[in-house]
Amino acid sequence: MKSQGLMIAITFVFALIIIIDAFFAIDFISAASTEIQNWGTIIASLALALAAVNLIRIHSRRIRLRRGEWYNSVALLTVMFVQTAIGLVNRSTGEVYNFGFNNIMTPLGATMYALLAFWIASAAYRAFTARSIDSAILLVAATVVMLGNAPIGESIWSAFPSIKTWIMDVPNMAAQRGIMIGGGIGAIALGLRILMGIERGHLGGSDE
Amino acid sequence: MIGTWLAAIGTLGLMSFAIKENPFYRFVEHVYVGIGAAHSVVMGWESLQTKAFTPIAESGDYIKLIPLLVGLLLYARFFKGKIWLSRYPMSILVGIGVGLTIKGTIGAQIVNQIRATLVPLTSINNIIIVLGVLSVLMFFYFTRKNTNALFNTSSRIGRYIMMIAFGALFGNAVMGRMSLMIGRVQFLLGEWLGLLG
Amino acid sequence: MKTGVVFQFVSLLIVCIGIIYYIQKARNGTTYVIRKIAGLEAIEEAVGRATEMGRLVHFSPGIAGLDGVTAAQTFAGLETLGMVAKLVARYGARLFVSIRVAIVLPLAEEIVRQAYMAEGAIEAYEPECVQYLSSQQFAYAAAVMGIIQREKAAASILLGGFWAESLMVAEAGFHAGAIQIAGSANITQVPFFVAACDYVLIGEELYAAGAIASGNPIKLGSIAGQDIAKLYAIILLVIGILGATAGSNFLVDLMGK
Amino acid sequence: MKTLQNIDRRIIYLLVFLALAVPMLQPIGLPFGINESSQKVYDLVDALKPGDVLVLSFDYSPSGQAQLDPQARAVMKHAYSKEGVKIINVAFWPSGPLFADKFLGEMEGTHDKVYGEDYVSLGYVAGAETAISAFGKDMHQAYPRDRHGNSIGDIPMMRDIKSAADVDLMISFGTGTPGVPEHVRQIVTVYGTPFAVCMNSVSVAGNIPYYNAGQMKGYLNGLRGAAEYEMMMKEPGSATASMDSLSFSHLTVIIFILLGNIAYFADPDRKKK
Repeated sequence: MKSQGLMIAITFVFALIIIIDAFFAIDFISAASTEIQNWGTIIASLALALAAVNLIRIHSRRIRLRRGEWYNSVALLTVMFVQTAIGLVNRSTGEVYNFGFNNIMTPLGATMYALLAFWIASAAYRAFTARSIDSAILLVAATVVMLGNAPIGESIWSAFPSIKTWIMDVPNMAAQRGIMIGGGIGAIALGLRILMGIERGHLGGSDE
Repeated sequence: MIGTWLAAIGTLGLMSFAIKENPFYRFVEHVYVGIGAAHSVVMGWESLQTKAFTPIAESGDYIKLIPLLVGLLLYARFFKGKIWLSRYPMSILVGIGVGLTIKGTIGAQIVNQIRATLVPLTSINNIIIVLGVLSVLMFFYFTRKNTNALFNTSSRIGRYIMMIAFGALFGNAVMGRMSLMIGRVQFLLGEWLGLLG
Repeated sequence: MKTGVVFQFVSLLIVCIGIIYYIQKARNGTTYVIRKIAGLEAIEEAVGRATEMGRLVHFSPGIAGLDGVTAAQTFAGLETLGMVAKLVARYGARLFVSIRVAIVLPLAEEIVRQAYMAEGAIEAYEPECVQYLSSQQFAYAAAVMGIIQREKAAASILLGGFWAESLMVAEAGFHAGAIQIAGSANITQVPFFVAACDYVLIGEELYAAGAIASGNPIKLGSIAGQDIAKLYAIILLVIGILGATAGSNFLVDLMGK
Repeated sequence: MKTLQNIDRRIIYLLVFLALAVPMLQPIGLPFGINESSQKVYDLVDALKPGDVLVLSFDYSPSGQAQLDPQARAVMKHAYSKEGVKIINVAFWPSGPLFADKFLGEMEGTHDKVYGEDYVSLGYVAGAETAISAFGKDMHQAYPRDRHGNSIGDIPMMRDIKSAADVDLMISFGTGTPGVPEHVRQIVTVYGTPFAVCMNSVSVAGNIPYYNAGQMKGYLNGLRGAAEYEMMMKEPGSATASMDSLSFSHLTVIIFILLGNIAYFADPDRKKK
């Protein structure tokens, strides 16, 4: 049963049911489409714990061998087990679980990407230069949009917000739509290559 | 109170990365990865209760046992020599994903976008929009000779229009990223130190 | 047939048949010419300059893995890595490939080794030139920045799936005075590349570059097929816009069917 | 000029921090207008009539919280003040339900909606685009239970709400994938459900074609959008309070770009291309 042909056939049938259901009103196909989409959500639910299992493998090995900063691995696994246990007993609606979510997960997640504010400023200063027509156009448009976004722009010149809106709704819209159509065609082509069994990254599979 | 302090220590721990990568940063980062993984497990479990256990136990919807069992095969990848088993649930997920992408994309991202571009060339804005969409499409037209003047000119225009779009993206990205830091500074100064009115 | 989706269905058929037809033709040996991609052509210049200066060529295939929708970007990056490594081997320059996803490491090593072998320079191949730095996004970025700065890299080639770390890595390369060639299908990161790099591959140009570098006929066939689908879109646009300008909305109505 | 380009990164970081923190401590209150796209979101919510069904989809994680929380807070407050409007809270991101719970907790006692009669929290279902599609097609099969374990068949308000075709307005609070494109592909295109988005700033430019084509009827742009919504509600909150910080941080970045370019073009050694 290792046959890749069978796997491609499964992929093909599931995709076909959904595509047919989109265009034709056939009762049993519609029912099948609803059913398999719900199957998909069940399999996806199970997949949510894959990362945790992976982390257990990597970090328990690191702790066993006392490799690198193994004490951080202890912290990682402890937090993971404790919060998971709380969640399974207390459910995600519980007060204890929400304490961890609101005071650890949320602030850390928020701070992780907040650092980008620093990095974008530093890159703006040290690297973003108008040394070609491309980058010159980009930086001018970016500056106008920034002045249209920040309230101080309106105080400097009341026209900045409307110029910003024009940039967003006319040239930006046109370019993004071109990219979107091209990207959409690319996505369909990728789907077809998968259905034809040419692209089999998901079947190639590898450890971890 | 304890919660705010925990959050503040964690926030400062991650922010210390800006000064220098350091052991405290790495510790906090590990804690974050741990709690994030726990959240996925808990929400996955609850999603499973809603979607599989309840229908099976309460409504006798035994057909849901199929995805449940096939889905468990995802974990075969952790057993040497059994990795191939985990490709069955993947084929199902990919099949559904491809089906949804293909049928959704053609309407939402292709036909409806083209349809919305069918405007009369009676205003400057319409002309720019039409020119923009066409020239960007031609920029991404790859199988052609380098000497094709129509394509070369139009793809240069396409490139410039894209640069304006990237400028817009850039400007909004600055706002987004500053907002993220504003959130943290508001927390530190307000909730933690109580300096904001 | 459901109402309101007839035109979508017909369009889907046209697009699919076009793509499948060209892939099959390519499989049977037809080759396609692809337009020049400036960033790809600049790689040779960049490697040459690095050789002259005796400094490092840095390459990153992005931070995406090998599964999911972003895998295609990693593969395109790795395909260009093959070309970069051959040039490096030919000129005798120094290469450093930084990796963020562990399973990409053996693939990248193999690609570089093969490239040295193909150029008959296997004795110059150093296994340490491909390194896994960290699985954490920002730790990876910090490590890459460190290497680019310490080694004063003369070229930095970033082709693959990049996210928020893009501007950190690009800033480091700019500051080291490197020629930078970057590309990603993640459109949100392209602006930062344009602002800080010398050559940028925009969106799908990355896939085209991968197809050119690898010469994979199926990839080239798929690109040719996608072009036909784009041509279909262009034709619809031209007809519909001319119609609308002349006061007729027949195509708008037809497309809603 | 060389020294200008070689200035230590940490000094730049410090300047950004000050540009954000000082205006918080010493607010000026620079005025700002309302973008048309934000006004449209407000008008859509405001136009909801008794009996109309509103779906609020929480599709973000902690990293997007700084922009999305104030938006969600303002929009929810507005929606829950609309008499007779039935509200369904769902989530396609695992953190979504916890954010929705938080706001519902904050609003307790400020509205007269009754759980099960006027609003319901369906919680999270995994599967991203698949889950969105399943929800649109048949809510009762996609969510056999609500977030509190009640069978969906026992919830009075859900009796007549089966699919996305029964929804009068859908609003997604979103920062990424799944997000706008997935909702447009699986809900808007299929059922024609009116759809508006509250999103993070980075996503705005790429999603504008959906707005132009009418697939997305209005949108809020990040923290600025949240501040505008607060102003339209005439209840300035944390987003409005942060607008000065937004102004000065933008000014800092613009000045940096200018200085950086001056240094670059004044540098005689810069590499020739």
